[in-house]
Amino acid sequence: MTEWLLDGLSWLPLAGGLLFFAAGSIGLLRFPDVYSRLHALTKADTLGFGLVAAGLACRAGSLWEVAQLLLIWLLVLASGATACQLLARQAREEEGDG
Amino acid sequence: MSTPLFWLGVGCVLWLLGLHGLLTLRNAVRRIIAINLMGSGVFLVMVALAIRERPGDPVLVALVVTGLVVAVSATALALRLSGQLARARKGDA
Amino acid sequence: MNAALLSLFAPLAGGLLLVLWRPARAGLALGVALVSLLAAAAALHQVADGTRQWLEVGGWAPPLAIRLQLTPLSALLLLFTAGLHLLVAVYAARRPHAIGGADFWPLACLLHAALAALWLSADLFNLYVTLELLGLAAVALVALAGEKAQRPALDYLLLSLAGSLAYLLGVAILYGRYGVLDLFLLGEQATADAPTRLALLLMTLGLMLKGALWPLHLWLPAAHSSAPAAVSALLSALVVKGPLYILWLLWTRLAPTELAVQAGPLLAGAGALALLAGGWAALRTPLLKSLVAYSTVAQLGYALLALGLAMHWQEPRLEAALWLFVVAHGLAKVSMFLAAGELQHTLGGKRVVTLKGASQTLPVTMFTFVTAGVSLIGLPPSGGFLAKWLLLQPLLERPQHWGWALAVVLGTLMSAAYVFRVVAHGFDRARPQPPQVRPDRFGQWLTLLPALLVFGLALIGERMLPWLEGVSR
Amino acid sequence: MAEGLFDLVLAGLLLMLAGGALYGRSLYTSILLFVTFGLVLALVWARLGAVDLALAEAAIGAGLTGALLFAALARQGRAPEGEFDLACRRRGLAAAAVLLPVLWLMLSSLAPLAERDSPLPELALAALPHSGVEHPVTAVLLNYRAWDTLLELAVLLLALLGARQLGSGRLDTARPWPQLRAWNAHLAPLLVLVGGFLLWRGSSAPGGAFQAGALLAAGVVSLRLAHLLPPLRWSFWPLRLLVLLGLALFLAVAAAGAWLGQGWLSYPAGWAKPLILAIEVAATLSIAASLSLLVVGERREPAP
Repeated sequence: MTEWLLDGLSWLPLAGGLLFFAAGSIGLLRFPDVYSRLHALTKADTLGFGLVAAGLACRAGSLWEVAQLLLIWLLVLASGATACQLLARQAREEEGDG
Repeated sequence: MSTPLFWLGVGCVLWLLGLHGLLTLRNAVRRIIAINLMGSGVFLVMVALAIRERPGDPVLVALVVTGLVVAVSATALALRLSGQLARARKGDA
Repeated sequence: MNAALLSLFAPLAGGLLLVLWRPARAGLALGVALVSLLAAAAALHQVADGTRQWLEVGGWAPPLAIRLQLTPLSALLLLFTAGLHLLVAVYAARRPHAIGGADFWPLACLLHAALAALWLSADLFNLYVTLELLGLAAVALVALAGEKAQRPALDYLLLSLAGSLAYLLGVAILYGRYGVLDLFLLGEQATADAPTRLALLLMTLGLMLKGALWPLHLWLPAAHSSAPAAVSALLSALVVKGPLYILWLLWTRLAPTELAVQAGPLLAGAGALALLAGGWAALRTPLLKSLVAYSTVAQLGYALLALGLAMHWQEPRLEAALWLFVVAHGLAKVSMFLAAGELQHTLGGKRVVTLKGASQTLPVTMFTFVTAGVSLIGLPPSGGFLAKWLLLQPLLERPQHWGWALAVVLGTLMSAAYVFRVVAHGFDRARPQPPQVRPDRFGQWLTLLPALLVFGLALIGERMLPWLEGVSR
Repeated sequence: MAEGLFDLVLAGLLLMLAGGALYGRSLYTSILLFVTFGLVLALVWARLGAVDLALAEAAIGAGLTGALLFAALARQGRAPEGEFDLACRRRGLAAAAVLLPVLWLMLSSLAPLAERDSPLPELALAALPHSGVEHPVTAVLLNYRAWDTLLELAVLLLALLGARQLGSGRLDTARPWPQLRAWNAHLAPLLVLVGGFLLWRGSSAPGGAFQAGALLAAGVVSLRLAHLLPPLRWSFWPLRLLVLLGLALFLAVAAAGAWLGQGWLSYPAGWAKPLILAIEVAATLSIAASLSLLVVGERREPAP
């Protein structure tokens, strides 16, 4: 019963995550400049990936797997933030040049 | 179409794509990328041959690991060479 | 077999030691080459009666693991490699201008080790790794020459990698078809079907690219002529012979006979064209070292011609001619490149015309150039003559083969022409080029040493033939 | 069905990225696409069950090669390339016209290979109990075909020696900002931990010296880029020793075997496991040192 419930529940965050990914991708393609694109992209990364991870955690077989998913999410979060800063800084530098 | 055959084909396409790039491109960094694509194509062919049986063929996987290290060594040397060349050219200009 | 292993171990371990330990590098490198030479001689003594020794690496039976083989030919090639390394090292120790940088010593040792591993290997993938080792060592050595050599070094590296990858794809296909990597086990099973044909085609093209065999030789002149003199000598005399050896193994040990018979004329034709194209380019180039480099392209043509015809007619005498060519060309080319480097350094010009009056200012070096040239042309009593005689004998036996003989004769005429082109400038004493630095007498004599050995080769050539032929199947 | 669809998407993505990496508009785009290509290729290896390769590709192919490519781009600057004019396009079409029949030829002669199999995997599995390790790929790498692995370490050394001839490899990196420093300082110990884990696991499961060495090198590179490490210099002899360690130990084991009568690269009975482990540890350190020197190694510049 709980399994069935968890399975059903997991669809909610999974769908939400995919939605964020889709929105992020559209933003990446359609937004005019680097900063707004980064804005769209990081939303997809953090929220979208976080929701997907949460959805998968509902379906995980053991607590160990949940912990792994959490660790992955944290790593992606930190590296995503750093990479976003890197890109934004580079964009600013180039603007400064031009 | 079986899975090994499919990836065998993809490997061949990748190898030829790399060769095409090597034949037509002039920029050193792009040619290095082309060589790497050729390498990946060969490795893909080897792994496709490795999964013909269950469990996969460990010999081929080990050969690919060896090949990968050889490829990255050569790529590193080539990139240093190309960087040095570009710097020399910039110095001239 | 242990002697052969020592001949391989000495340069490898020596190379590592030379990287770590900076002082007295030349002495250590000379010691390493000498030990390797003596060990190779002992190995040759062990198999001199034409036996073949196997070593199963790690003690595992063949299809699973790598086998090393020691035949009279591989022992002879070990000896040849160690000997040439020693000769070049002796010269380089005396003339530091010829090496480009202190890293020459470890790199030359590692190059020697790579070749030794190549001569001994009997496993297709292991041969790939040794080929890469050889290629990277060669590129690193070319890069020693500094900024002007970087473009040729990069081109050389990229083409060499492309060649290796074509070879590796061939290896993968052969493994996919037969399930083993050991060359001799493959030779027992090989049949002339589509995958085997494709694999052999890819491997041959890759090796021809790496071995600078016509028409895939375009990278060679730039790379060989821009390197420091001692490096050019090693590259021309040794490095291009590695892929040639693998090509020979492939077509005479692995390929099914009917395929070898079909492919023979193609390779022989490429060889004949290499003779003419290389000779023509050597006649035209204004630069001295590039002339010597093009002569390598031409001389490799003889080897390819011999290989192709040996495959086509299944004629072991031609295989002996092939290896005699390799040895004679190696010795002569070392002398020639060292002499060219010496001339270039002392007279301070890269062009052939700057040699005016060199017979006066640098008599010994000019004599070296002529002596080495005589062997390249193939005049008696040099080793080159012996090789050419072996090649011509089967060609002259039947009138329908005279076409090939004509190509050989034309090639000979061309090599005579480009050697005399240099000599003519050397003896033009009207307005001699003044030397930029004081000529070094002892260094000049050192360049002569390998050329004299080519003539020694003619004396012992008779005894060497059974070793070269004895390896056939 | 789902599997086939997944394969199709993966292969399509792979080939598209490969094409983009070759013919991208600017070199910067090309390099980005190539790094992405490496990541997708790692996914492909994982899909095909070659986890060893997936690990190696993710660390080496995508990580270090990416760093090398961007370093080369930084040296080269973003000069206009003059690539892809009409002549180039014509040349590309001509080459494609030649290569397409070759593709057909290759595919038609390779198709029968997909059905054959090889005697080697069975032999490798049968010999596994005597090899000293439990993971077949590691057994092949460090026991059955250890000679290849030894020579391959020499290849890595030669690449390093070659790169040393090219003058200064100094990169003018920007001053790292606080977050980069903080993140790299946390990431590096994690990478060391994961590297050590991969090395230890390598004897029984996917992982091993190369994957661990590449991860360690990635850690060193990121620390160096965040200016948390002093410059790595070749003239510092302990570093040279570290680079040579793996090869030297391997060679010593091989020679000792030949000397004591076991045979070249044969491990004495019962000693296989400790010897392999020792070689792997030394090789990991050497690979890490060599790769980091290749990416961020510097030569002492003559004082201006």
